[in-house]
Amino acid sequence: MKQYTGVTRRRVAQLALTGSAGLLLPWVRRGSAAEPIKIGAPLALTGPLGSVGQQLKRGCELWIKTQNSKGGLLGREIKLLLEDTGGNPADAVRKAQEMVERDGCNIFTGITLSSEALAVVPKLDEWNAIFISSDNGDGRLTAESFVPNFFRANISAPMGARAVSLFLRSAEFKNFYAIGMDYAWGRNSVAVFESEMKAAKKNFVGSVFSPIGTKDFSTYITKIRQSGADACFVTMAGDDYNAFLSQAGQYRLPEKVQLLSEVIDLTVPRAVGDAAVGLISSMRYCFRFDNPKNKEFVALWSKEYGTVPDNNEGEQWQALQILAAGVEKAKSTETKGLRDALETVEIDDIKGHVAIRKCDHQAVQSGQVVKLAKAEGFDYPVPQIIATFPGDKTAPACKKMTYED
Amino acid sequence: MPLYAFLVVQSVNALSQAALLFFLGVGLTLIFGIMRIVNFAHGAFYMLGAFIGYSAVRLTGSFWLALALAPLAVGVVGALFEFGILRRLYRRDESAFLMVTFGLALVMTELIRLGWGPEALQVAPPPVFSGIVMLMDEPFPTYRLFLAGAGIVVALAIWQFLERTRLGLLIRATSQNAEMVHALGTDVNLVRSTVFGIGCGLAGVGGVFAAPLVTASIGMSATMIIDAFVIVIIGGMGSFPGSLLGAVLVAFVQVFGEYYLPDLALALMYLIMLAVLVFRPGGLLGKEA
Amino acid sequence: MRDLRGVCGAAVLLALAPLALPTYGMTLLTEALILGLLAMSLDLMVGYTRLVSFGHAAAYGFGAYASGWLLLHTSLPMLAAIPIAALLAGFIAIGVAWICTQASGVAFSMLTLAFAQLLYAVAYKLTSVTGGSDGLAGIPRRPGPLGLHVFVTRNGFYYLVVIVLVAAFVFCRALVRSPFGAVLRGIRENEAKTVALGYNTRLYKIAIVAMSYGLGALAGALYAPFAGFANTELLFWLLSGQVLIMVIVGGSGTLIGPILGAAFFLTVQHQLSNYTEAWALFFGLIFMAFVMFAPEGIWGLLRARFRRNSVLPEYRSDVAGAR
Amino acid sequence: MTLLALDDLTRRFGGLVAVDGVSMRVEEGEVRAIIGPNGAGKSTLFNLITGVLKPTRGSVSFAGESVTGLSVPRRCQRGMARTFQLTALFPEMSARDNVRLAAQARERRRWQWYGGGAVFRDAGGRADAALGQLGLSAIADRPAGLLSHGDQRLLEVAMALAQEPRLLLLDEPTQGLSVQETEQAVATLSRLLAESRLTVLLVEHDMEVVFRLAHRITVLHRGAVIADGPPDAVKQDPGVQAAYLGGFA
Repeated sequence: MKQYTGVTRRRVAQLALTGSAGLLLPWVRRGSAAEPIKIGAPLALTGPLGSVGQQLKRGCELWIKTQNSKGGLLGREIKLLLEDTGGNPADAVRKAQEMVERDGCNIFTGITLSSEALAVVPKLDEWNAIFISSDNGDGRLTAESFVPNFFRANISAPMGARAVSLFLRSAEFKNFYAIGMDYAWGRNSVAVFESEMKAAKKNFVGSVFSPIGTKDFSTYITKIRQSGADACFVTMAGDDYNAFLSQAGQYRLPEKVQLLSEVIDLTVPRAVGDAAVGLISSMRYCFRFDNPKNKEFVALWSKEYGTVPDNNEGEQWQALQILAAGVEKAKSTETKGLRDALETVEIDDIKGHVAIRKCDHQAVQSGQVVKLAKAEGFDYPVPQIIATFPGDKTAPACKKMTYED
Repeated sequence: MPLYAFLVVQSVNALSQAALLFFLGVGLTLIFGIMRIVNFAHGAFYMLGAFIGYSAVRLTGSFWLALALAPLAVGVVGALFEFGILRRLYRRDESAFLMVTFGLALVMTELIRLGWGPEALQVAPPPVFSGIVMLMDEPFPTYRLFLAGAGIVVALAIWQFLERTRLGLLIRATSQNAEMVHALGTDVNLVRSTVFGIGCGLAGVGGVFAAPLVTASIGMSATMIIDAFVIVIIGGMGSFPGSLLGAVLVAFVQVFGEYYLPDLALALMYLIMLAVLVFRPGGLLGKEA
Repeated sequence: MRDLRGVCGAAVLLALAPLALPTYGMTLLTEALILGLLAMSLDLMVGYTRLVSFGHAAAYGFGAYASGWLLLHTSLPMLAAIPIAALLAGFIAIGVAWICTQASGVAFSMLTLAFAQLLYAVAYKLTSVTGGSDGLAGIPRRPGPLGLHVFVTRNGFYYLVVIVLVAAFVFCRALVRSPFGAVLRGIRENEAKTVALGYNTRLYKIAIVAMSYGLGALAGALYAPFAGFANTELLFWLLSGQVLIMVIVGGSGTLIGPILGAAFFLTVQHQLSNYTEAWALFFGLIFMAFVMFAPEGIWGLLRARFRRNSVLPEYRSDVAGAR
Repeated sequence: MTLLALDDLTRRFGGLVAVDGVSMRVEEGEVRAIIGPNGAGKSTLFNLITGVLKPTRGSVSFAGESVTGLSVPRRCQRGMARTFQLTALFPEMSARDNVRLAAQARERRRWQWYGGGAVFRDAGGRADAALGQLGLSAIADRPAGLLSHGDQRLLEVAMALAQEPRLLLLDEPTQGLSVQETEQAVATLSRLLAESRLTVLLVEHDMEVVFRLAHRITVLHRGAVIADGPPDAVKQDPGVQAAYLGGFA
């Protein structure tokens, strides 16, 4: 029996594996300099909503760079703990927990998907950490899933739908249809919109839900056209939204039915081009806000990234501004003190006057409705603000997701 | 819209959707039929076709050039992968291919994300087919008619290629008995690389055609790979007419299923697949396993 | 007997871990052991019976949802909910296995994939039970019967996972070395011959698939109270692919291999994503390297190093008659 | 006592009639050979007897009971054991483990999913006995995949023996062996058959082997029995010569 000689490919395998094993660095404790303020950002940098995560990342990085150039907060430097969750709730919880336990971080922001937020929020008390949402729209985070350590700086999905419905009260559309992605956010938003239309005595003809990952929307476009509605509320995101809009454009649906949406960001018109022209939507942050703080912010952003700030980028900036106000008010970053301070924070920033509501930690802020149109200087349709509604009209009652009037 | 008009419109829709699914399925079934390889990266080649199509349209300004170049490029990438990696695994059992193509899918998705960025990219349909035509007095995009037509043309082309040409004959022979073909002096490895290249190229064609409908996006490969497997399983692993039948069946069930049974839409495909696998494990037109 | 010493040694090592590792290291280790149990359960099928399942996430997800639902909607303690969820899954898996084993080879894999995708679709639609796309959140670790609190804390739960994993390992080791296991090995190497010897191989396959799904669901049932939630991500086919990676990278057909594979997978994924956003790229490359250059996996490499001088017959498994 | 009885056994594949109304009886303790030119339906008949194929018409009865509808494993449990034309083994298992798994098939507690010490001891004992009978004890520990072609053929016979069959079905045991290996195999087989008084049904091409081993020969031609009787009677039968042997000297 010949002596078994190590096959060369085996040597190669062992080198590759020891190399990769080298990555399994022991859990070295990160050096703690003069106690910087750590802000944890477990973002979905990859996966289906990777583009949203990248936006939130840019928002955090620019804010921290600007803030540190102005001496940080309470004289302490701010440090961003960035991790990629791939949009998976299990990874989000694990990464956040690691930031709490390894880096002693007690402030989170930028968690990208609502499903990730809903998985992290119940853990905040155990971790004794605060989470300021800049992107999660799910109404339940400030309703039945509310926890004291959670704050929402961004406009919620119900508030977005509310702004659109307030706009529609004075608009000339008669019959409304709705289409949403068949999961929690899609269903909740369409429900809010439906109750709003009925409250406004408009004719709501029906709704349909498409499974996630639908590629051919011809059936749904046919249903919308057959419904006889003259306006259709669309609650979609990511690939599905792009596919729906480009196919609706090819069917010339927008010529017959005004498309309405509860939230929009610039990635959509960039992806579908002219098919987005004429779309009316509520927008959480629009670079067209004409107040001095926003103009300064847009200039700073364009210098840094060469484009105008998008919807989520503006929201992330505002969330961190609110955090800064809370920290300065509490004179510390300790959880209890910061929470109490944040509950009464009010700022005048890129979106005008914004105040945190004590009872459910929702940032009450103006709601704006935009319409996408061609504009010189942009090779894709950009939003024009066509209506603004004050915060108290768009915010739902405390810990509620629906509206009475 | 009267019922018969609705049925006609939806049938044409289903045909255009079947064309996309066919491009994906035929490539996969060609690869499995000839080389017994379950190509888990097939969705990634489909996505690569869409992204290369996007870049080609931007560079050359013409959808048609992109339609010619992208599949070629994807086919070359596929052939190189077969030559470099799969060739070493032929003496291993089938799970080795499954694993290595699963790894490739991860690698390709990341490379595309690094190359083209995380955002979805727009690919406009060719000008001549970006209008509408009145079908049953309802506007109907001409691009979908073109897609349905293209599907039929490509199906015929592949059928003729396999039946009439020497390479087609070689491919069919290799699928039946690779050793014998090798014994007859043909370089089977070359045939295998070509087949793998053609299979991936076909997926690339699917990608280029799909981009105007769904935009070129990172999420494409994950969803499409499951559809591809469903089609090939229903039609019969390795059976060319099977992939055609599978594509048409799945498309019609999806289009009409979503309309009449919206709640079941997500599960419909898998119920069919289960039914077929239980009663005819080899697939409707497949060789009995 | 040598193995038994190995098992005890490993158990002691794991028992001491809470003293050595920082808390987030413990969290990662706990999840690694849970995934190890899942990978080991799949190895019963892939490694010992050559039944390549594409749908093992179905077992994991079902177990998580079942135990999560029981903990949320009934007053059952955690120590009751977990075994019930696993047994329920194992029982249902008999039906699934009966259908899947009608086919073999790639068709079998596709059937398991179809079932997993069906369960994924059901989990999405049945919002009243599964909470739809957001799944079940806030799953409590309700203390055990007679006020047994010990397993509720972080380290307590870790010890529960260690106990369950070691018990499952001993069970599986006994199983694969039993007469039943010998028949499985026959099925793996040449099923037609095993039939010709007089074994009704279909019944054996149904039994091993049911046990494998049951143990997989046990891992899922542990995960729900560990993470506090259960959602459709646990049923997605990507997880089935990842578990298959853990088995192959760890070393299939060894029980220990997949456990190491799971730990390796989770740690590399966790660490890599700290350093680069393109962690999936390196991950794919590492995995392809394993498949091509180290088919026997981590455990195979380790064993080869221990027995450096021994004669390892390089037999080719495709010699006459096999397969 | 008749151990195996075939009555009007027929199997059609579409238009082709592979086995055409075969009726034959095999007595206990007899070594019966089935010969015939290529495509005479020998293998199909073999598969009909062992249950791999279901007949289009006719019946198979074993030890007085009809087994026509039974599956392969059930027929094995009743006492049939076979070898394959293309050697079928467990390549990565040792020769002893191969035979032990065959022996285990007869154990009542073959299902046992724990321990199994007793089951393995019994089966192991019978395995070693079978290996000894076939002269394979020396290579008992080597993986079956590494054995010579001749040893592999004999190993398959050992596995069939370990099943303690009432009827041993040998599908061309010397096929693919060199002259020298065939000689060695036939010597072992004839010694074995003489000692064990086993009932054997043998399919074989090689006339030397048939005439040295078989008590009685059935000749198949185009799926039908054209002659049946002791070796020398069959050798003289003009019909057989014309159809197959091309005239024996």
